[in-house]
Amino acid sequence: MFELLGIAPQALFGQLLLGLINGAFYAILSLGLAVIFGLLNVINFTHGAQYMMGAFGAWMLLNYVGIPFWGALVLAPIAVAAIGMVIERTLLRRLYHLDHLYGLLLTFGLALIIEGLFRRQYGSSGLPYNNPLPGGTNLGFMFLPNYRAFVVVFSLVICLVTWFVIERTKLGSYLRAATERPDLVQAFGIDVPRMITLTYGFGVGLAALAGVLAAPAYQVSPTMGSNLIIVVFAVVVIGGMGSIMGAIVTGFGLGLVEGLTKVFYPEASSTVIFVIMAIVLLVKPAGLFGTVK
Amino acid sequence: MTKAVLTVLRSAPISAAKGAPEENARPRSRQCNVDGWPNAREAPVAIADTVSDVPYIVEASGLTKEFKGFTAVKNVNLRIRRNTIHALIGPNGAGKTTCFNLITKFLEPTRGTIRLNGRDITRTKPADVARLGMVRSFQISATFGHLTVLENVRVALQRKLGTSFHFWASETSLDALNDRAMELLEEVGLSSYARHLAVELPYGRKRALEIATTLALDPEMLLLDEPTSGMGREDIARTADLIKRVSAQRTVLMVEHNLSVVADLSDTITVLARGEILTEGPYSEVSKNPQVVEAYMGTGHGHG
Amino acid sequence: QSPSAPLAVKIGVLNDQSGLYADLGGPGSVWAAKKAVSDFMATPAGKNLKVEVVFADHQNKADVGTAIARQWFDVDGVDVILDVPNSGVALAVNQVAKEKNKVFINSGAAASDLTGKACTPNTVHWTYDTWALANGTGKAITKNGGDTWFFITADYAFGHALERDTAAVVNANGGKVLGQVRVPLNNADFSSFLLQAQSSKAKVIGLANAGGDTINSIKQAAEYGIVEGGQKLAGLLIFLSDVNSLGLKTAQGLTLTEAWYWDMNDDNRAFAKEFAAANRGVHPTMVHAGVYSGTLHYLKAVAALGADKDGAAVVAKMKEIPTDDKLFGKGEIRADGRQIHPMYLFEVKKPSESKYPYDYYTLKATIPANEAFRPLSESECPLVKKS
Amino acid sequence: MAEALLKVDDLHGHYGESHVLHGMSFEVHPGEVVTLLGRNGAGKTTTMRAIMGLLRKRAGSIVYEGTETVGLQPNKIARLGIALCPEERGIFASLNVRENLLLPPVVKPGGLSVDEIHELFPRLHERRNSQGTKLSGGEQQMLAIARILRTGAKFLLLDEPTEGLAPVIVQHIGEIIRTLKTRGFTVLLVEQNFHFASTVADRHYVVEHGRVVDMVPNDKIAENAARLEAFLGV
Amino acid sequence: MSTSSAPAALPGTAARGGVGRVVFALVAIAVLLVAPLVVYPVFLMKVLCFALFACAFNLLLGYVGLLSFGHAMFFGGAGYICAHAVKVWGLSTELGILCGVLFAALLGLITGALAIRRLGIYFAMVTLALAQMFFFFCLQAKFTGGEDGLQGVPRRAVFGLIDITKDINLYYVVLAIFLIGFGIIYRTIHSPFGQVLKAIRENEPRAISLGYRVSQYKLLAFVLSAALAGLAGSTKAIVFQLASLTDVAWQMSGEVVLMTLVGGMGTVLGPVVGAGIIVTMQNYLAGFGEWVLVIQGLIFVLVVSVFRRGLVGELLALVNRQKPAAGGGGH
Ligand SMILES: Nc1ncnc2c1ncn2[C@@H]1O[C@H](COP(=O)(O)OP(=O)(O)OP(=O)(O)O)[C@@H](O)[C@H]1O
Ligand SMILES: Nc1ncnc2c1ncn2[C@@H]1O[C@H](COP(=O)(O)OP(=O)(O)OP(=O)(O)O)[C@@H](O)[C@H]1O
Ligand SMILES: [Mg+2]
Ligand SMILES: [Mg+2]
Repeated sequence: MFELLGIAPQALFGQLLLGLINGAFYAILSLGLAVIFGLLNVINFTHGAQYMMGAFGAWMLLNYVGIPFWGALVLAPIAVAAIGMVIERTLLRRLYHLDHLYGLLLTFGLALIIEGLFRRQYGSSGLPYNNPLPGGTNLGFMFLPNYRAFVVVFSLVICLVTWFVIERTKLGSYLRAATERPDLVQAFGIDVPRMITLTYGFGVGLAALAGVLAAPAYQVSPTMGSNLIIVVFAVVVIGGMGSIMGAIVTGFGLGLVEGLTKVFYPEASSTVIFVIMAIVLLVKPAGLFGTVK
Repeated sequence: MTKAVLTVLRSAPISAAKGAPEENARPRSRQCNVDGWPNAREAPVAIADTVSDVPYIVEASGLTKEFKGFTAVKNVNLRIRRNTIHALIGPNGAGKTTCFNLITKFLEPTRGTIRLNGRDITRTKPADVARLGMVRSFQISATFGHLTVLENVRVALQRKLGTSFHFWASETSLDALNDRAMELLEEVGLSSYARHLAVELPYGRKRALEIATTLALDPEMLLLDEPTSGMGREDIARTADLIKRVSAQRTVLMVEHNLSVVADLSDTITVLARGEILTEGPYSEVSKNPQVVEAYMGTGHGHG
Repeated sequence: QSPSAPLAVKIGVLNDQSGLYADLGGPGSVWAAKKAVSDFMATPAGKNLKVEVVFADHQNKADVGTAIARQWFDVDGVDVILDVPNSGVALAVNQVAKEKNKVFINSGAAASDLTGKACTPNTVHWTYDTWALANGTGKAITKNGGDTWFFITADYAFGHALERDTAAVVNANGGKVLGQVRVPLNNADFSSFLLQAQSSKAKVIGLANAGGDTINSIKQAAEYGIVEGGQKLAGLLIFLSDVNSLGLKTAQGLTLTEAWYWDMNDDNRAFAKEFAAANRGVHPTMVHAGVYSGTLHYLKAVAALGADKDGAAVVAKMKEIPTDDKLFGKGEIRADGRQIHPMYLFEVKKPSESKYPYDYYTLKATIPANEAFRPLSESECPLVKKS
Repeated sequence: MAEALLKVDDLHGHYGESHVLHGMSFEVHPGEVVTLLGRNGAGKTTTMRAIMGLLRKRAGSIVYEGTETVGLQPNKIARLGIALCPEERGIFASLNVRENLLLPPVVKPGGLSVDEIHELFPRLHERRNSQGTKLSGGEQQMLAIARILRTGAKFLLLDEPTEGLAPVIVQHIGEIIRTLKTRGFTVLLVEQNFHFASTVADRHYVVEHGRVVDMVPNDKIAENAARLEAFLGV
Repeated sequence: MSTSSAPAALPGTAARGGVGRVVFALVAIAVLLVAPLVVYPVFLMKVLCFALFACAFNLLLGYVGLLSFGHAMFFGGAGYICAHAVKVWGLSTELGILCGVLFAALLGLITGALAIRRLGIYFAMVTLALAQMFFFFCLQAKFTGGEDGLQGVPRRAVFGLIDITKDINLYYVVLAIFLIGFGIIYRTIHSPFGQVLKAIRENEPRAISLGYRVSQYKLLAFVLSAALAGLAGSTKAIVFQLASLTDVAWQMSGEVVLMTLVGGMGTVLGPVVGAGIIVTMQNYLAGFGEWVLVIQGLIFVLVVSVFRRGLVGELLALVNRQKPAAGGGGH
């Protein structure tokens, strides 16, 4: 068998598949962030905390109510989205007319509060959550855990549905227009405030969904979100801010690139995203799928 | 009236302070103009010595601009005679603003060359074009919103002081420009607004401010994109008057939909339609051209 | 000493109160210090002292840590600083303590440099260090047939140190290191690295990382069936709190080294019971126990000396009297500041074997005190060379 | 006289601290074309924004078809059948021309169809796939007018609709307004171009310093020329 | 000390406000001079370092409208260089600081040249990306000591004269550095250059059409800001005798954004106040243990919800409302 850079092609397949799986998390997280940023112009720093809340939601549902993973997959995002909508109504709403820096500061503050409360209650080293789909398939070149296979398929479906709703329906143009001139869109007879609340809720729900998906695979801990947020943010920027397709494709794509880096230069695997971001922005100012305004 | 004109034209605050107004019109060449500035350290970008030998200040030939499969400007040859007012008219979307953007280098032409004073500026940067003495205004009003009206004008005056990179110098050094700035504001009827922030001005006044800012550069060539749009009658009259006065020493290229202003002011008119030149000539000729009437003027326009 | 005016002692617990290391130290360490104080006050020697405990959060930032340490020493009259997890902060506080001639008793940090290159006459390192962990886990596993290793290492100094120390032990005991992969800190997904470890066919996968990274790698190893596939996981720096957050289902079978475990004798259990009652049912880690013992021993030394202002003198006294308390038993503090006690090799129980909360470990071996830590002969500590 | 479609009474408006409308009062009857004339900064645009609900700080009374709208959100007001073509056009950069055109939802039956609109403004059809703000200034103006004709709103607020348009298009818009009128639309128009206004309007209100100072029916312009001259500098 | 620089930096236009400002500046400096007698000097020095850092950052955000999300690279990078120069090369304190500043300026020139052509959030992201790469470099490079950092930087006498091993002496040195840095920033803001920067922030195409080569102005501002951030970082390395990864991590870039916003961006004193608040919070909330995060978060939420313009910004707005629009066109 020939070898590529010292790695057997079989192993390389395995690594690529892993990258794709990892990309699934990025995609779904960055999708939520892109929906919120692209459409509401809010840099949602709470996104990481909401992702964490999703994971904890699953844990709580299991441990306090006895609802298993599959139920949590529906209930936890709805609950977190509801909290998100309350936040939007009471706090974020008052900042739309300001520079998006203020939204950033507010959501950052909220993230600290949420994270702090969870740490206070559950400690910082995390909680166990069992794998709902144990076992796996041996693909020959690697062992593919069932749960990971589920994650990839499930997130692809979610991403495509979201993309369709936003890009291929009227809702998408309302949202994009409302980003630019909410007052004017409202003057056309659209209930912009409600639309924005629901959109924020939706974006937050996606974050929580990613959180639930993460619970069986990663550590369920209060810090799980804050470590990820900046990377996810980079994904959104590389994809082109506000571009739904961009977020999805870049999410999966960067998962792949990161996966390869983990093989060839593992030390740089968390930096590679930023290298790509710098290059992309210098060459294509509005990101891969973005349009310059 | 003439007195006022001269105040506008005199660019040296120092002579104003001395109270010794020069009674004759300011010499035309830019070199002399710069001399009027005691602090003029910023070297003007070199201009060919043959400046005034060229009858045309701007010569654009074969100008073409394509946007993703759409040609906004097609093979336009535009020559603008020195010290005239040249109007560019045409239906909406004809490519007038695009021509402006090309000439001032805010857009890169797909094909064609542009010469300013005989000098090829096809590859020059927009800021440098402005330094060569060709300054534009924008169609959608462009002011510095959170600067005061006075500061707006001063920013334009300031460049010639040559201290714009001096981060160690005091702002008060700019106060020397206040008198000159006030004169300019006076001219466009904005002196009572001097201390207001530009955002607070009503639309029409913003346009006036923009003209004052443009004039502050004392440009050799002025490009005005719809200078009177959004203005009330008095303002239109005042602005038209102003343009006429300043044009005595300068070349003006303007886009304007207000035909009475065009008729009143322009020496030459170029009519663009669908990116191409339809015809060119004085108002009397152009306005009789049936193609122009059909594509642009419409029947029986009153002069607004 | 005049019995009429008790000597005022101020103890400062400086650690991570809200971050990554809050569970293994954090508020629990403060409780442990206070407990040691009240236990000491109950003894006759306690009558001569008036002890106060303060605490602060260094947020895992060296500058915040040193700022607090300086202010405590300069302004607030703190005499001794305890705990300080996070090697970076610990090394910085180590310097300040020396500069101000106060006492620093570390329980939470892993850096063996504290008693090596960076040792000072003012510092005591109590509970564990990278050398001890590497030695405990590395030796036991290699001797039991786990003779080929692959490391998943956190790409940070402590990870490198753990890997280096363990590899040395493995090689010394006839084992072989087949490879390693350096992973950036706070990486959530280890599947790629686990796959590399898997394909290396090493018998043992050494996890030279900590906290969330360790938890994630173990969790995902279970997902990918690594242990079922016949490879063994060795956690080189794992605390009871980590095992708790992993859950036994995932953590079972893991081999690890600790300096102290709550369920080993009645004294420990009594301590744990009280600790749990005060800390939402959480059980103490070895770091908590180390803070308790360190505080107690410090107070003994101060009481014996009758003074607490000269830190070096107090530490000299601490080294002079043998350590003895109900949690760590009898021991000593070496010239380099290393507190010496046995280390223990544990295996994590299966869920079915666990009978009550925090019933997590089975004792596999005890490493006697004289073998548990880096021998003085190998020490780079200048204090040792002089003596 | 018929019941007023829109009745504005003692309307006050503020931008932050500054008081801009000082008791505007006027009315518009069904099927009328009424203009607001006045100098720059008189408060014409502000009045339009107040009617549409875009000016938050407003007090007084604006009654449309018997409904008091002060206190209603803009979307509710729009649903009553009022539509605004704003002064700065408000074309959306993130939408292409077609999307811009189709953006406002239909609020009432009886609006123009897309085909009719393309007939009125062929240019918009040609440029339908380009980004909204890449249109020329005049094209944007057309788009801004066109998109509210689709919605079926019966009461149109046009803020300087002829600004920046070629004379031939201005004429065209005049025709459109007259057509709309015959179709039963009512128009409140803000214009600087007095000549144009006089070709379409039934009545003119003169606005000065945030209040109505005069009203001139279109057929009485000649008699009132001197007064208008004083107010507007015509 | 350098009290003389403050009055000179005041603009002559607003004569009445000018007197107020001189008085204010004098009072402020007097307070700073006696402060270490009341407050712990190391704490004060930390505040001053971060205040200078925030001011440098605000020069870019508040006056050019560029949000850099990578300023930690200048702050922390200069800290490393300064620490290394003093500890390993054995340079004197002032030369070490100079090395740090020069390095930051150079790094600013390189990264600035790359980033400056991007606007808004894209600019922020390019700077973030470059800073992350720099972080990676610091993590991998041998001389930085990994997460243990460069420890034990000696405090050598400044100019061979001032013994800075005593905190109180060092405090006055740091105060002088801060005042110089602050003076440079204040002067820059109120200079002809600053005026152009404001114009660019307001309307870039218009500034270009007036003949300003915009990128050059932005780049100079960027380099100035980077150099001053480097000054702050180098000074901090001397004060704490260490340089560590925390100072180059993205969280540090985030922290300086917070300081600026809490204090009030685009105000001269805002960043100083913001830095004071946040550093105080870090130091004094340290005793609140687990509640630190929650309290910090609440403060940010409160600032955004109630003091939108930042504390100083709100204060100024309040004062302005008290005496509306003083003085018309007279000059
Ligand atoms: N950046 C661009 N991308 C795509 N198309 C463009 C761009 N800029 C202009 N156009 C198109 O080019 C054509 C000419 O536009 P331009 O702005 O030059 O017209 P104009 O003559 O100034 O019209 P108006 O009188 O309405 O201002 C228009 O159809 C416009 O849609
Ligand atoms: N956003 C704003 N903030 C503060 N003041 C404003 C604002 N917009 C308008 N104004 C002020 O309100 C007054 C009325 O403005 P408005 O735009 O209604 O005038 P207008 O009659 O439409 O003028 P124009 O003919 O120039 O469009 C003006 O004095 C203006 O300065
Ligand atoms: Mg145009
Ligand atoms: Mg208006």
